[in-house]
Amino acid sequence: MIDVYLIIGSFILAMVALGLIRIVRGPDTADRMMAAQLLGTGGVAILLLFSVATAAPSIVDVALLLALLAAFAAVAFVKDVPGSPSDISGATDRS
Amino acid sequence: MTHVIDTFTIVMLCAGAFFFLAGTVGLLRFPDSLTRLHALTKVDNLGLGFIVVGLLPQVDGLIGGLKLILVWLLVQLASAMAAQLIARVARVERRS
Amino acid sequence: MDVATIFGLCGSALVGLGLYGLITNPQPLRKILSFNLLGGGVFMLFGVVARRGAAAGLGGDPVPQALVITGIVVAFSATAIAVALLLRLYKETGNISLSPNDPEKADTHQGKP
Amino acid sequence: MTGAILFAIAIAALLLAVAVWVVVARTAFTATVGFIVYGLLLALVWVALSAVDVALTEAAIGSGVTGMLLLGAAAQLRATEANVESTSLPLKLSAGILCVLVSGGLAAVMLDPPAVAPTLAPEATAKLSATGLGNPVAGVLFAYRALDTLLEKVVVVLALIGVWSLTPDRAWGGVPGLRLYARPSGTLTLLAQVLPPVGIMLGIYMFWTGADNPGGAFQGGALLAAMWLLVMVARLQPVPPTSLGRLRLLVTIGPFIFLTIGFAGFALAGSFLAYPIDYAKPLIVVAETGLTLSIGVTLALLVAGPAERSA
Repeated sequence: MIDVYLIIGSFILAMVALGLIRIVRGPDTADRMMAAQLLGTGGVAILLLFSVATAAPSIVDVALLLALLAAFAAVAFVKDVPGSPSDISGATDRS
Repeated sequence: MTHVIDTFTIVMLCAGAFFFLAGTVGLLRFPDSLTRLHALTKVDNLGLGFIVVGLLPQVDGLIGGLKLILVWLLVQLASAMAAQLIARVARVERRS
Repeated sequence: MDVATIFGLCGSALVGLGLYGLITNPQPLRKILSFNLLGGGVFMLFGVVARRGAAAGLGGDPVPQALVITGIVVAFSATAIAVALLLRLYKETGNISLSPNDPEKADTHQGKP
Repeated sequence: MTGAILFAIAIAALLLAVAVWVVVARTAFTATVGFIVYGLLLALVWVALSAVDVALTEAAIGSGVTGMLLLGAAAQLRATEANVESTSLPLKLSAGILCVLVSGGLAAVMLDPPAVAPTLAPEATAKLSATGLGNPVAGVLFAYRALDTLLEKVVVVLALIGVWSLTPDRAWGGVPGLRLYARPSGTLTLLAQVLPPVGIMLGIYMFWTGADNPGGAFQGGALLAAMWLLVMVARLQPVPPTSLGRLRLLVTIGPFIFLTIGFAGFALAGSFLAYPIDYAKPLIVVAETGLTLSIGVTLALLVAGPAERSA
């Protein structure tokens, strides 16, 4: 049963790795963000599988942390996207 | 009894893995950003959802199960918000 | 071939890659990124040593693990200082080159009152 | 355990591919995105190496504060990328040879481990019960190597002093130049309202469970830092001026409490940072409470950077 979890985990990792091609190829920033989002979700799934496979419930905490910070990373990302309406330049808008 | 539970887990995990496959294929093959976003959100709710459902009978204790569900809910929240932000970026990029 | 050895080899390769990026990338921000790649590789080697030292019912030796946690904190602090220095240099001179005989840098200096 | 080997090989290969991409990517912005991905994969590696405490730290820092710090820097330096001369081929070649040698040397050491792996695990667990802690890593951090941990927290504060010392004279004591959303959308505002309560709860849980399970002050603090940054970036709370007294108190209170407990050790237990035997755990928890707060505030301020305009 342990091998089943790890093999499914490896499969999800492979899928995520393929999705990462979108980060390299783009073409748009939105596509890169999606690949990063896929990686975040895939990472959470892999951690949950790992937690059950190794009977280590504390790994679920890592998954919780990752799920929470994935949204934070998306915010940081959009903030600095070139040319998006959120992109502020220099000290023009600091009121 | 454990055989039945294990079979259920394996079926659910395979279903989850299938949605990861579908999401990746969609992300790579769909023609534009918004359709790719559609594929991605299926991974977030169904892919991870099936995996959580599959793992639920394998964790012991109520707290462990609740934590798994909490992880899934958190990903739902985060992915719904992130999808909005991504769609906004995609719209801006399409215009420019 | 066990899990620890695989990550040992991966960590070794990461150290080399980070070092290469640190030497060859001309932009300071890219050098900071490469330095952090290198650091990640070194931490991973610590993790491998910890994993091999698994004993007393633990999955790994807690001493190297604690060292790595301290290391990650210090690496972040150093990165934050490096980034702040870089941004200040850019705001001061309009340039990020550290080379003393960079013609563009001389230009920006003359351009300023 | 063929599954574990398969998984290890898959993740190692992916990690190397991402690292190559960080080095060769065309723009600093995409390289930074690659670096965040690298951090996330590292967290998976730490789980595979049974170092869950380290995995938590890497996930909390890598996807949180480091990402925002580096993405912000890359965005501000975008204009400088066009006019950099590339490195000459001979330099690239010689650097490549050097790096292959370094990697090869390390790999040779890794492939030839000592017959009996050195370990301090038995020593670390032997006296753990005396501290009242269940997590051996927390035991190492707060009992056996408490001085290192104290110095590490001081380093974080010193780093903040270093960053603040880069403030231009006219802006001293002013507001840091954290890049904010010019016009926060409804989605962002909602996210910044819903996520922090969950994040703060998880941060406190991280610190509390750290005594017996993987977790601790640093992981909790890093999470608190991310939540505070989220609220500021979405303009729900103003970025505080660096001269604010309460802010400086929060930055220093953790190291101060830890140091006080350290000196009290002279009187109560005979040496610096020694804990009286019956009060070890309560004292460690008090120190960790202060440190969690201080780390959260300090990490967020490190990302916010030096003051840029007067208050």
